[in-house]
Amino acid sequence: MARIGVFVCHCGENIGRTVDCHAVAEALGQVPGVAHAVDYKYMCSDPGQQLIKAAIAEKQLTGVVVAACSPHMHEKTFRRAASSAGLNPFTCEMANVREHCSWIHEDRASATAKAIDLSRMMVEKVKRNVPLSTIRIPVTRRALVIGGGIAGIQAALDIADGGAEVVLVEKAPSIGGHMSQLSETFPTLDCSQCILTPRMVEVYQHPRIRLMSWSEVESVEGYIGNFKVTIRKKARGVDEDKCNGCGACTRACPNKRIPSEFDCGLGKRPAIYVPFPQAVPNLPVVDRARCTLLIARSKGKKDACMKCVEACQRGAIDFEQKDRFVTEEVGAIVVATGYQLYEIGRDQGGRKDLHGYGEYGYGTIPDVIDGMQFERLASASGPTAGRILRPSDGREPRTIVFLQCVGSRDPAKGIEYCSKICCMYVAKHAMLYRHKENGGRAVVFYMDIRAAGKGYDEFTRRAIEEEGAEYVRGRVSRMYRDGDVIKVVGFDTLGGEPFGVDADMVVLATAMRPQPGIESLAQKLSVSYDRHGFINEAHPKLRPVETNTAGVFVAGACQAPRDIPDSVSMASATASKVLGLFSNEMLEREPTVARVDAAICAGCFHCERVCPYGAVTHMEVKDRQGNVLKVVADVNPGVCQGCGTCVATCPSKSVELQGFTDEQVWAQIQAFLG
Amino acid sequence: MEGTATATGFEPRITAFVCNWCTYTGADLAGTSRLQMAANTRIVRLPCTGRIDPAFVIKAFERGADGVIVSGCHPADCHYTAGNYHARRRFAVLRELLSFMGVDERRVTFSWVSASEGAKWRDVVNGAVERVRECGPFESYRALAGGV
Amino acid sequence: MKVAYFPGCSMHGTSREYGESLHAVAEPLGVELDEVRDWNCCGASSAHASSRMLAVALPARSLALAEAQGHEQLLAPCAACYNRLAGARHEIAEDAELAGHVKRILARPFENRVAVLNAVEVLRDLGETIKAKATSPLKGLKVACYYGCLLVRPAAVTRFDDPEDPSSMEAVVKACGAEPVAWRMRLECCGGGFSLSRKPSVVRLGRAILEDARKAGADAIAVACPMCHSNLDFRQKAMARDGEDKPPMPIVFITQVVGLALGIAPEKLGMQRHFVSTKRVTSRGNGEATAPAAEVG
Amino acid sequence: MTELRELAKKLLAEGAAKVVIGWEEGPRGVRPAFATDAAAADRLVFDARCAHDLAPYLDRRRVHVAKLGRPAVVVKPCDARAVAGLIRETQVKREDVVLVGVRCGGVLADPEAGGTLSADTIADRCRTCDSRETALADHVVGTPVEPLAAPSRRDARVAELDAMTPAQRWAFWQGELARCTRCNACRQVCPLCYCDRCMADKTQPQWIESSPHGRGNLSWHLLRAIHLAGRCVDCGECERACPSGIPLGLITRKVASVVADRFGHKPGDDPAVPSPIGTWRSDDPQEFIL
Amino acid sequence: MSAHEDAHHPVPRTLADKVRAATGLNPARCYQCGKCSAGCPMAAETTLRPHDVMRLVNQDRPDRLMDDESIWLCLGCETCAARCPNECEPARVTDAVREIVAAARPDAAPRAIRAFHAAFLDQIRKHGRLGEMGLIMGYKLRSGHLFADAAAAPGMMSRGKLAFVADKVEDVEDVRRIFAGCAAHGEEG
Repeated sequence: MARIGVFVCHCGENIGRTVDCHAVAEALGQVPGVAHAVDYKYMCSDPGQQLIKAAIAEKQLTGVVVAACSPHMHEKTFRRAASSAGLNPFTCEMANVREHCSWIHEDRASATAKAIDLSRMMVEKVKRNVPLSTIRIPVTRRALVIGGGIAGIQAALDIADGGAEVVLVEKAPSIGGHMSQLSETFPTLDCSQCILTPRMVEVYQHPRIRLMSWSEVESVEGYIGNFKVTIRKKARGVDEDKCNGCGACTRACPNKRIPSEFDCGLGKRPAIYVPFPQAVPNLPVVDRARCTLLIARSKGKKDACMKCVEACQRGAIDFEQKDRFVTEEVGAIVVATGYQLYEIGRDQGGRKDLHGYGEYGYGTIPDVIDGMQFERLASASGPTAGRILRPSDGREPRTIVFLQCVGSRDPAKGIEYCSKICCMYVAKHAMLYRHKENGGRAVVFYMDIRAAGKGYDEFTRRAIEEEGAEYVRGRVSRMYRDGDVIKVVGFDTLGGEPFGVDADMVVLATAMRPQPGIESLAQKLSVSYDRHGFINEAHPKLRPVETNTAGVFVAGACQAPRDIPDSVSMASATASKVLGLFSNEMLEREPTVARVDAAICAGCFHCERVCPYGAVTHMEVKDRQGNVLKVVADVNPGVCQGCGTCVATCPSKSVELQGFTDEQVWAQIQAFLG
Repeated sequence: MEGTATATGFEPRITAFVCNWCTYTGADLAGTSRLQMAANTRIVRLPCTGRIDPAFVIKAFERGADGVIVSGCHPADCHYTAGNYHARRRFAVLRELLSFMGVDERRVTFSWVSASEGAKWRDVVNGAVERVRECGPFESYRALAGGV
Repeated sequence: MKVAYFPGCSMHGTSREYGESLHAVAEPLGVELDEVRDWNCCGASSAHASSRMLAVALPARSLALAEAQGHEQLLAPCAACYNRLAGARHEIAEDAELAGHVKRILARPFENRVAVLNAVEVLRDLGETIKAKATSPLKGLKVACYYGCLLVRPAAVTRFDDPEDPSSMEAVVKACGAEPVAWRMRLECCGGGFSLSRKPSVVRLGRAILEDARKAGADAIAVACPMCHSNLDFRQKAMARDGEDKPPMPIVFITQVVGLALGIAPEKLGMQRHFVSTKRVTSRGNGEATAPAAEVG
Repeated sequence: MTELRELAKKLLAEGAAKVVIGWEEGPRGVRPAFATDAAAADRLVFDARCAHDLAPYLDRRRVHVAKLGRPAVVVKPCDARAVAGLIRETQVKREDVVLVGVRCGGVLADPEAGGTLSADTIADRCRTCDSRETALADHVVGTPVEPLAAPSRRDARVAELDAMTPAQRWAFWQGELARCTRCNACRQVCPLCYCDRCMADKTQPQWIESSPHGRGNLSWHLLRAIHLAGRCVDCGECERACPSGIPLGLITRKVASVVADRFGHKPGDDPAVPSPIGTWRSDDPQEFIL
Repeated sequence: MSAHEDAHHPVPRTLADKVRAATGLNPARCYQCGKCSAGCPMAAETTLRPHDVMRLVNQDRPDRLMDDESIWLCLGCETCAARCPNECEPARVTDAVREIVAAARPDAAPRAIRAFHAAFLDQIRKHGRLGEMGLIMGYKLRSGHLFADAAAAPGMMSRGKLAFVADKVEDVEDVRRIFAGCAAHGEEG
């Protein structure tokens, strides 16, 4: 026979003012199975909790109902109290008579009646609660970091330095990400590669980091502490063990006219190439779509060119190489896949809601470039060795116009958010140009200057006050080519006049978007993403680097537009989360999980189809001889998050959700309605 | 409070099945915002609308409810990513089926109420109470118990 | 294809040649034009400046009539009519409350079912047919395709082409064997709405368009809007700067360009009705301009 | 008929199947037959009286059939949809069964009465059926048939009910369901009711009261319809089996139309197409949700 | 009705409210970037540019909009709408402002433009269609520009471009009913 204790809280006046708490306690005292019912001023206070603990001991209670505030407020508090008095914590429940009753009703009689109902419903539920124990699952102390940009590099190094092994997967031939393409960085104007390259080398040499470049995550199974990740190692065309990175093959390749991805199309590269001189690993990759030999082979023709093979003294070139799959077991995953730029005037990767800017002539006017292209022009290692020259004729531009918010803050073209970094990098570009081209004119069209950050506002002010950048507040309506110049048709909203500039070059500060393919990766990881494709954090303030899937963390610009300091901070935060997770032998989880009754399961697997987490597996039921009698569903408690969709879907009701069983729900319905 | 027509008027009895993350929290917010609403509902908290079985709704009517509310997270907001999408299909069918069998559509209210929509929860509750009031007590369902 | 045909007021007046040339090319291209019976003025440049409801209800009446005639598509060759009809259709579709008011005011059945087409998109989609039937390809003729404002804007309403970098008219010109030139003023407004009431504005705006077309080496400007046409054609002399002696720039309807390519006699296309001589254009086709092109009045 | 028998004999002779499940003449019209040898195969028939859906005999829980060995089953297009459902729901493996499709022009509303198929005698569900043979089968026999054009009385009845007030519909259904004796024949013949233990037999909690009275009867028929939403293949067996003559087809038909209208789904014979309840689209209609 | 509900269903009081009620557009979306004004073909001639109009709508300054002819100089070319990054559609907002302003002060528009619109609408009201000859004559009478372009008329006629007899809708009463219906609606709204 159940012996339930009911504890009605006045919450000072908060409940007591509208609900007759004493009457509630008295009414509940009459409910069969209730062994003890009292009301008290503040149940969550120490004396209040003592009251509960003492009653559990004295009255040998089997369950506790606290009629007080929302369980979101104090369920943990009271369960802990019940637990310390020797009761299973999951036999303690709360009836919400504050938020759901006293605060929203004025009539004392009906509020009291409702409070009695709510408490009775909880009593009936608790009568059917069973002791549950927290779920304990083992942890593999090894982390996967997806993405080898600055965020991924930082996360990998911090985790590895903390003593855990790391697998770092990068889809490009080299790690380094966008940061390796930058010239200088704001607000200090230190050289990007000078601060990044040592970290890249550190990754390469770290004994606990396994670097897999030119690789992508193929599939992810498992759950926190126990992920099994399959990684596709794309065919490089080069044997990693034999190659010593001498570069003979890239020099030998006759097809050197391919637009370089690293130089944003402003420079050229061969068909077998290392993306940039400081690449890590320093291994070339064969561009299979452009290699003369492979094109000939794909058309069934004989081998047309063997120059690289002939040049390689170690026999490392291997055209027969196929994609390989490796499986890694890890306990935590850090997503750090970074960003791409809004493709101004071009197809937006199949996104029909993004339209591009025909009015700016990008793609038709060669001297209209985007911010990353400017970085390459300004970079000492870039195609112009750091000289800012027009792509069209190689001339030094005397006037450069910079447009902020291209793609950003523009719902009409599809992206309404602020990309956060453009104000800063445009100021930097204007400064770099003014440094390099003495007397050149740098005109910046802006809407607002958003320079919140340490030393940021000072930086943009310096661009204006000391470096002579002309800031014009207004957007540009259109641009067109007129002979040698680009006519920029703008408006100075502060001066109240149309403002036109004849520019030699225009740099568009285009928006930041998540990497293409982020949706499919997010689906593999079961993490949610917003409509732009940015990975959703578990809580925007309090859990900024966790995702809604336990054990998967997020760092850098794949979560929202981020600059380098933000990305690095997030990366270190994920490392601390990962190391915190790894500090446990076993993980503990709330036992709100689904359980299948194998005896009645009909094996229709509707549950498997609806489970958002892939927690349902197939289990064979065998007789003593080992013959398979039937195949039934089984829920992996480590993966199950307890939504209960399977339970409602199961036609034969052979799945139950612990803590929210059919019987408990039924009892609550009946307790209210009779 | 009895769900029958009395001299003081008919006070409907309404069972609300709500998800823990959005609507329950939204209802909490209605409380913290002190938004006054009708006292006719009793909430049954479940983790997710995906957990809400059509049988719950039917059982509530069987036991004498005059109306039912089912409420959860807005599309794309589900804490469990897709429970509300599954629920939406399930309840689309249930609603039309109940109506076909003669249950007035006004007795069943479905809503998406997010954790920040305390005022919407108030409106949902008051609206449901009003609609059920128009329908009157669900005597015909209660009468089914007959000789049981 | 058979479509409802909404001529619009100017087809019977200032832009007779647009209507004439449209009819002349429709038949060989296999387009049957079924005039909307008892159509009314779309309200064009004035209704929307006075009353939103009127600006929507006037075109809606004609849409309702086309619907009653059993049509699913309606061709409005005049860019202004097209803009108003398509705009009304869009607003009614997007705003249920407005739709209710409009239906009440119309007091006739109206489901807003008819799609509104402009002449350029219809011709673009007939590009292959034009190419196949072009007996007098306009080889070497350099045409500046002028879209103006009403044809491609606003994007949510028009949708048939990229609003900032359209290519439909160029495609038609290419199909005719002529050569579209690259120029920058093709989307700028000519001020046609103020042709009567504010001449200095019109002169300023039109002049920029003519000058840019000349600079791009165009032999003619092709248009699909009677307002643009009468503005750039009729006001062209006024647009010339004092003492300036530039060759006149023929302003031709896109349907006239197609007609010439199909070998239709220029007078059947109304080429003699222009204020600016069209000789530079007609001399490219097989036919010679028969009517003397009068000087600008 | 000869074609069917010859095929059955061939399947048995070659060992492709150990039993051919089909129909044979019985004392009251045709009945299900389980032919394990040539002689029995020669007794197989197919005509418009063969209304029985034989798919339920593929259920491993029907031990007396299962023990006969690898089955071949004769299926009309509706029966094939049922088999597809069983495959979709992992009750049957496609490779474990030989499917013999018969070209079907519809079956009689009253197969026991016999007679020829006409616009008057055709079963109502066959009036709206648009499949004449199934793509799922290994073998298809019979000659191509033209469908009989006849308006569906059932659809007309659903429309009549839809036009009523809720109170009128309530009264109608209470009148019908009052006759339900909870004999479970509807459940027994349903090819997609195969659970080891039906929800209706669960006691803790008892979602569906088991004795025949209005409240439990309504719950049973509501939940049965919910469980079959998007899965019901419209084989019509529940209504045909009901000894009380309750028009269960109206309920399944209504739910099927809801599923078709809202989710664009019609149960078909392709097991790879998932059933609509258990999948979703982010833009599913939700006009009923506040 | 509580104050809270007031906020959701405001009675249009401010100019921005009225514009919103009439067009469904929310003028507050304008963040004053000036892209509309940069592209506006009439910006060279107006004192108030599209973004100024948006600003004054949001500032609830009908007086300043009324005291200036700028809003009447909008050509309705929609360049502003096409380029507006925040979907404000200044041209449609301007249309709505004209309607509001004209209702409050019928003589607010410059005479020539008023004359043109009046002549235009008058033609439609009379005939259901636009007789261009009638339009020109009506415009000249209303505007006082009696002899402007007079030289063009013979040229127009010789080219068959001016129809003296206006084309007419048969059921012209139906068109007049629409005018009446819209006017009545305007008064209700």
